Amino acid sequence: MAAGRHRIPDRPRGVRRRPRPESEQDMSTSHGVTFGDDSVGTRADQLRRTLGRRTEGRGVALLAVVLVVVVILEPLVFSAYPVTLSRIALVGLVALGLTVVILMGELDLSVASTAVLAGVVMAQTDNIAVGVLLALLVGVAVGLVNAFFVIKVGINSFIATLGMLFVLRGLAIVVSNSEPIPLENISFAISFGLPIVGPLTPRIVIFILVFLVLHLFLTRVRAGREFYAVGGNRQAARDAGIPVDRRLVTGFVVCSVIAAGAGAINTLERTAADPTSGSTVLLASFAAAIIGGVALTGGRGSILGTLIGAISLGTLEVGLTLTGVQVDIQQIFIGGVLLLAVMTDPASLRAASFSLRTSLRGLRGRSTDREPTPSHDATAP
Amino acid sequence: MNQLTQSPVAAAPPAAAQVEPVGRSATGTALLWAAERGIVVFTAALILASVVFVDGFASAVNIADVFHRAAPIGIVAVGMTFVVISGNYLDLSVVAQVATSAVILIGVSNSVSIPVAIALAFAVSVAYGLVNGVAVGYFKANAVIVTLSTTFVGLGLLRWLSGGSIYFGPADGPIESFGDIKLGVVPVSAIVLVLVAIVLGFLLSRTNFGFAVRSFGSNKESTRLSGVNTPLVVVGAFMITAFAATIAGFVLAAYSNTAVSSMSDGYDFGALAAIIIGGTSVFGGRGSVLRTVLGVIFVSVLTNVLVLSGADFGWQQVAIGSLIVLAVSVDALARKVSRT
Amino acid sequence: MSDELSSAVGAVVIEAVSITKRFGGAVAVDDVSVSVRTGEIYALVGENGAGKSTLMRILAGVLEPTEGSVLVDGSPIESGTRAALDAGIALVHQELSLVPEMTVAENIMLGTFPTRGGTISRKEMRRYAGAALQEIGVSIDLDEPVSRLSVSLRQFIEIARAVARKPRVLILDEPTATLTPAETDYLLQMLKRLARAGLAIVYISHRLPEIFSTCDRVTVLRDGRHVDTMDIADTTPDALVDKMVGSELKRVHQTARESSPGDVVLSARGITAPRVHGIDLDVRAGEIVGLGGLVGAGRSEFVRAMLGVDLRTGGDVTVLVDGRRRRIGSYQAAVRHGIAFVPEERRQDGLALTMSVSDNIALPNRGTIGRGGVTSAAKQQAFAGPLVDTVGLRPPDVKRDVGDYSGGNQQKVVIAKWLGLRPRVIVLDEPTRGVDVGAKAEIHRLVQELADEGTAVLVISSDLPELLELSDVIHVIRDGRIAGTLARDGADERSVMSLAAGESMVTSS
Amino acid sequence: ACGTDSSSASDGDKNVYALLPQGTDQPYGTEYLKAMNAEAEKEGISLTITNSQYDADKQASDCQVAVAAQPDLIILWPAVADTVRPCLERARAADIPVTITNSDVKEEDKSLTAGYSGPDTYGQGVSSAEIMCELADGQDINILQVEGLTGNTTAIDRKAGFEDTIAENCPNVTIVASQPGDWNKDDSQTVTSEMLTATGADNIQGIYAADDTMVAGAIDALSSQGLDVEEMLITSIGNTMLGNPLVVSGLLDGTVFQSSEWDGRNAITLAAKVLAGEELDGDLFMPSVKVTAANASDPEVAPNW
Ligand SMILES: Nc1ncnc2c1ncn2[C@@H]1O[C@H](COP(=O)(O)OP(=O)(O)OP(=O)(O)O)[C@@H](O)[C@H]1O
Ligand SMILES: Nc1ncnc2c1ncn2[C@@H]1O[C@H](COP(=O)(O)OP(=O)(O)OP(=O)(O)O)[C@@H](O)[C@H]1O
Ligand SMILES: [Mg+2]
Ligand SMILES: [Mg+2]
Repeated sequence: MAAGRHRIPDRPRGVRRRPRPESEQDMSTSHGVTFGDDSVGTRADQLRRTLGRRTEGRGVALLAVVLVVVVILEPLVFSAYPVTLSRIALVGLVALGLTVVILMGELDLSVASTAVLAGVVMAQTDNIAVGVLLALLVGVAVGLVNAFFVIKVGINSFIATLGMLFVLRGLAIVVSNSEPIPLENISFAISFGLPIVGPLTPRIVIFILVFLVLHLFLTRVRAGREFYAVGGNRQAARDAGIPVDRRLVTGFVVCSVIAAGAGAINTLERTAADPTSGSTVLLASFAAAIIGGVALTGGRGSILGTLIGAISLGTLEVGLTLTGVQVDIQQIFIGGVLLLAVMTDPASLRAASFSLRTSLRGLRGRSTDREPTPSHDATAP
Repeated sequence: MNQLTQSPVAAAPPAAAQVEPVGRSATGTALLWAAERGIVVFTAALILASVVFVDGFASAVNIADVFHRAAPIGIVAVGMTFVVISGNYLDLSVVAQVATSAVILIGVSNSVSIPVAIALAFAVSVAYGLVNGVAVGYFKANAVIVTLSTTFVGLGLLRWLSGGSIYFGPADGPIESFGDIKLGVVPVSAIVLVLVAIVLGFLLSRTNFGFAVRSFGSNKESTRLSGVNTPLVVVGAFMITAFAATIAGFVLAAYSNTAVSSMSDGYDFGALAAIIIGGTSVFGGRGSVLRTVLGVIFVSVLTNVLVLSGADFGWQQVAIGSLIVLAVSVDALARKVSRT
Repeated sequence: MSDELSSAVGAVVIEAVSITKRFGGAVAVDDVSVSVRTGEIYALVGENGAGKSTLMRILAGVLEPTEGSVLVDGSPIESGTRAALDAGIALVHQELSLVPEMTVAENIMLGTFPTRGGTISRKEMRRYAGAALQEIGVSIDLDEPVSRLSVSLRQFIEIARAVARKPRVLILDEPTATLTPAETDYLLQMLKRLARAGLAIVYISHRLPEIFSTCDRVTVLRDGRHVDTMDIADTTPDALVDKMVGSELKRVHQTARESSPGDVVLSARGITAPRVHGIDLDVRAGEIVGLGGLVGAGRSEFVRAMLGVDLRTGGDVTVLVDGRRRRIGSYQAAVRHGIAFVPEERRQDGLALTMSVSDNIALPNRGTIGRGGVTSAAKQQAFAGPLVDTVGLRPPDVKRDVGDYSGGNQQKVVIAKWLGLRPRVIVLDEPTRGVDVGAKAEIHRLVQELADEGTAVLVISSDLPELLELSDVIHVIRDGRIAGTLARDGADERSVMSLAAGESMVTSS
Repeated sequence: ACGTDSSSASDGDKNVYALLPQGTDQPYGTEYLKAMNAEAEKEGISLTITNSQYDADKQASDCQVAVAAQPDLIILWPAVADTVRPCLERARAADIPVTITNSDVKEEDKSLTAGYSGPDTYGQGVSSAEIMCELADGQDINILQVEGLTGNTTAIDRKAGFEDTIAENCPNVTIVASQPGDWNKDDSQTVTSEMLTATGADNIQGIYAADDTMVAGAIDALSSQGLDVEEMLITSIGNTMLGNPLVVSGLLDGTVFQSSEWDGRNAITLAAKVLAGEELDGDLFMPSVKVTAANASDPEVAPNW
């Protein structure tokens, strides 16, 4: 249908096209209506503008710093890259799904609990395949429930998913009777932790695949691209006939399923489900996304950014571990870097310098007794 | 408490660019009236039910226990209400702040003296308020990440400098005896909660500062264009949260006469849960301290009842979670009905 | 669908049959029936809150009617924007409905991204979007995010989007509110062209001259009720206004205000900022200074930089406070010294829509309400009451959320905010954009009263008649500079426009 | 402290990774670390220490990093015993010996380890139960249980040890209520008080708490309810600086000595033995000394955390 609409000839239908009369020509130019195409300047100029549209700046900057520091201190981080990669995948997988929801201007605080519950449910059966399936079903269910409360009941996702955070964690504890559940088929579980593609373990491969799929989905696929509209201006999206609610459901389900998948992967790699695991997942995921330039207000950011954020965090953690610095100091360092990352964002610096300059101006010359010099008429000669 | 007549949920998610005006039918208004007082009704109902069905609930000892549950996290939540209403989601660093204040109170008063300890604790809280506030207010940095960072740094510093061990005050020392003070069945911790709530409630609903905080949460730019020094407002909100967290740390330490750097784990989302159950909007603008207090009481009573009836930890979590959703759903549905 | 376009010019395309819309208790549209024919430009007028937008939203499937139905070619269409779009109904919303972070092309094609083998085809998208823009004769970089574009350009993008849908019925809800006269003329030309080509066009505006120059038929709504439908030929602006307001409106004609300007209160020297290149300006007590120019000329940027709302890169500003000149360093200082600012983007920058009228009004007056920083809702409402009456808010309910009011009423609240401060200087940026005739007249009265009481007034307006009626002096801004200054008597539409467009240099002292 | 060692490690030093689930974030861990670092100094071992804060996934990742760093040995304190198999196998593949500390791995995994040093966590529960049984002395009594942090391995093992032994040795003792006290004094105090309310204080003759910090809270709860603490049969585990005085004063009837100092020190001692290729005569078990009023003041049970 849509395609049909758009199979327009270069001469749009219905309207007689005639060369626009002079009057209109300069009307459109002389009144500042025309700028852009013609004002497109040099290559560099164009490049600058394209870059100006990217949202990953902060992430890239941080990553650069981290990489430089790490390469100097602990080259091992790179020589042992599979290890670093799997830490990145550990930090980043959930973050990728979370990004989808954030881009739609929603939040999902229940990702960590979802992962835990999925793992526990998975361990209920001896058959790994069935287990993984169940885990993913948990993801689907959670996603639907979240979406239901947000769309049908109409409470906002921050609250709905905060509730789910508690509910799911509780269920995980109940189901597991608050004890770790070892997997039956432990040999498979262990082999799951080993490389399959070259030096890459399944976790890493899955992470890369999920990244690629989501990246393509959000940039190339229509439904995915429309997520940005849902997050950027929901009313506009509705008015434009985008099925906003369906998009929301998709988003929440995608996020929860990925979280559940992460839960399954963790369970396999640990060879046991652990109802108390995942304490660090939620906030780490948020950190990755936000460092990557994803705006919590929706509509702004990218999966690529989140990837960059995850790489920064993961690499930093591994690097710090290898330096063997006392754990407390590592924490202080990570915190400091995070803080720096958000505060040195160009927008942040601009905001800060603005308030600084105004307050300085406020200070100097509280009052002055001078008559205004007569306004010389600024008419052009 | 005029806030009680305000809506418990955000009128619109931040994404929705255009706020749909709302007209209200008589029935709708009635429904809303009930829904907006939801937390009061809920709490009353729960307490009533507990008194009737859970034996031992009404006992003096148990009431004290409920207060014990409510007090420290309640004080934190009351403070954090300012950050939430200002539209900055939450302050994760309260976990670090409470622990720090508790450790300083007992650690330093053991080695130096109580006044020094208290002074130092507040000095630290000022630091927290400043760093969080300046980063969020002046640098417009995202509050979640900023406070996450300060949590890392704060706990790191605390454990690095303090050696992180467990501290306990001398038996029957001033701190313990303070913790044991009771007004009838009401423990001192609850009294502190009430005092903090009164002061901060007044600050939020009856002063220009509180007014600016709420207004800022509703629309940052229009507040700025009304001549409000908005960055300073944000600093203020985080500063108040920090003070409250510090007092909570004192109460917590006094209650058990011990301090450990991990004693406040879970206070971040715990406090937020109470705030939301109370009906304060996470997208700023609407809410009140009274609501938060009710939210805290509600959660505490619920947990207490569940423990009394031997429900295990898992079910306690499930109940609290469901409640967060339920409390807000009722309101949302009421709004829906009232619209059409 | 659009193959039937050429056929049956003059046949009714779309029909609203006894539509009623209630929002809870409030009746926004009350049993209204209208019908539009192909090839005609059909005007819908009425005061703020008359129900124009609501009715149009129902036609476009955005809102469900409480009662009544919408017929296209005599057969009812099912609800939902999709159905409406597929039936060939396109609506250009009153509030800009663009996605800031998306590019021009994406915004134009929103909801109908062309796909190739499941993936979006950027090439196609740019082609269709380009065609749509060309169709309306505007050229913009298709890859620019709209957040970087001017208000006016965004308006044209919305229109391009509607046109790109190849609609049979094109509805425009106050499209000219953010446009300058030249752009308005341009748009009207375009609409006539489209109508000639067989589109049915519904046109909403508060600017009667536009209606009379462009439209074929007009329907008047009042309080949600259908008052009358006439051929333009058979009516006059005054008659129309009377039908809109329901009574003989006391009209303020070019009452040449007896203005006796006092000393210079606001004085700006060499103001520079992004897109502002060194502007000097003085405003005297009791004087109304107008800033004319084209949208994008940088008037907003100038005043915002001058007041310290946005970063000022150079220049300096003083205000006369009890005989002493105070330098204005920051926006807060400006407010402290009695400068009031009514911003251009009312809903975004002017009001907290989810808070009550009294909350909004009390905010800048914090200092004067209560004492010692202590306040209360009751005090605030008591304070807001009289101000709300002064500006004539309807209904005058200070407890109601500002978001529940229609455009004009919201603007009154923004002004009421500042009246409480008895400001020395008031700066208004497009004060009557999207405001109906009645409210507009009241706002003009307010502004003039302020001046008469000795307030120094600075007004930005793209509405030339308004600018000419209000201003004692008009500075015309072009490309961030003052292109010329016109005294009341030396000013007329032509002289202002020619300065603004830089065609020739008209100057007068 | 430790970090600087490893960076300034002289070539003679052996590099050892210690993968711990706690550290300065817990009192026990803090003292444990002190002892461990001190001993490492002596043995000329340069330590790299991680703290997974009981996040098994992070510990697994730490383990990968450790293996990649090719140390001479890895000391592992399992965050969750059931989850360490992959780590052990990875280390085996890179033939890095792994010694276990504080809480042992599962039976089937022991073959992959070079040895264990630390308390017999299950055994501690057993000992505490034995004290309780003696105190009960055949009478039918009801007791409350305050568990450790939900899901925590040590908490689970102690609970199991205690409950199994009670069921076996003295069925006359009934655990009528049980709630987690999260290793915290204040949480323990509240839940104990609440359990007393629920069961009716006068139906309760005893309390078992999974560690001294929590038992201190439980005792506060009793006294703040005006109950006679002396009357109550109270046992726990730890003999910490908080618990030992309670035993001396007779409020706490019995506890089981767990020495963080011993634990940290012997983790290194064991590692050193393995590095030196010495023959190990079985695991290195911390003596689970029962501490009661009788021996509470003896020097060998002087508390160290
Ligand atoms: N979503 C809504 N909820 C409640 N009331 C509404 C809503 N939308 C509009 N109204 C009310 O319906 C009436 C008609 O509003 P509408 O926007 O249609 O008027 P309008 O003629 O477009 O005014 P304007 O000229 O300012 O655009 C107003 O009183 C308005 O407050
Ligand atoms: N040619 C342009 N290029 C980039 N941004 C523009 C351009 N024209 C306007 N804008 C932006 O649009 C916003 C509104 O500016 P605006 O067009 O209002 O200028 P103005 O002279 O104040 O006109 P008016 O106030 O009448 O709308 C500003 O943020 C400005 O940056
Ligand atoms: Mg309208
Ligand atoms: Mg402007």
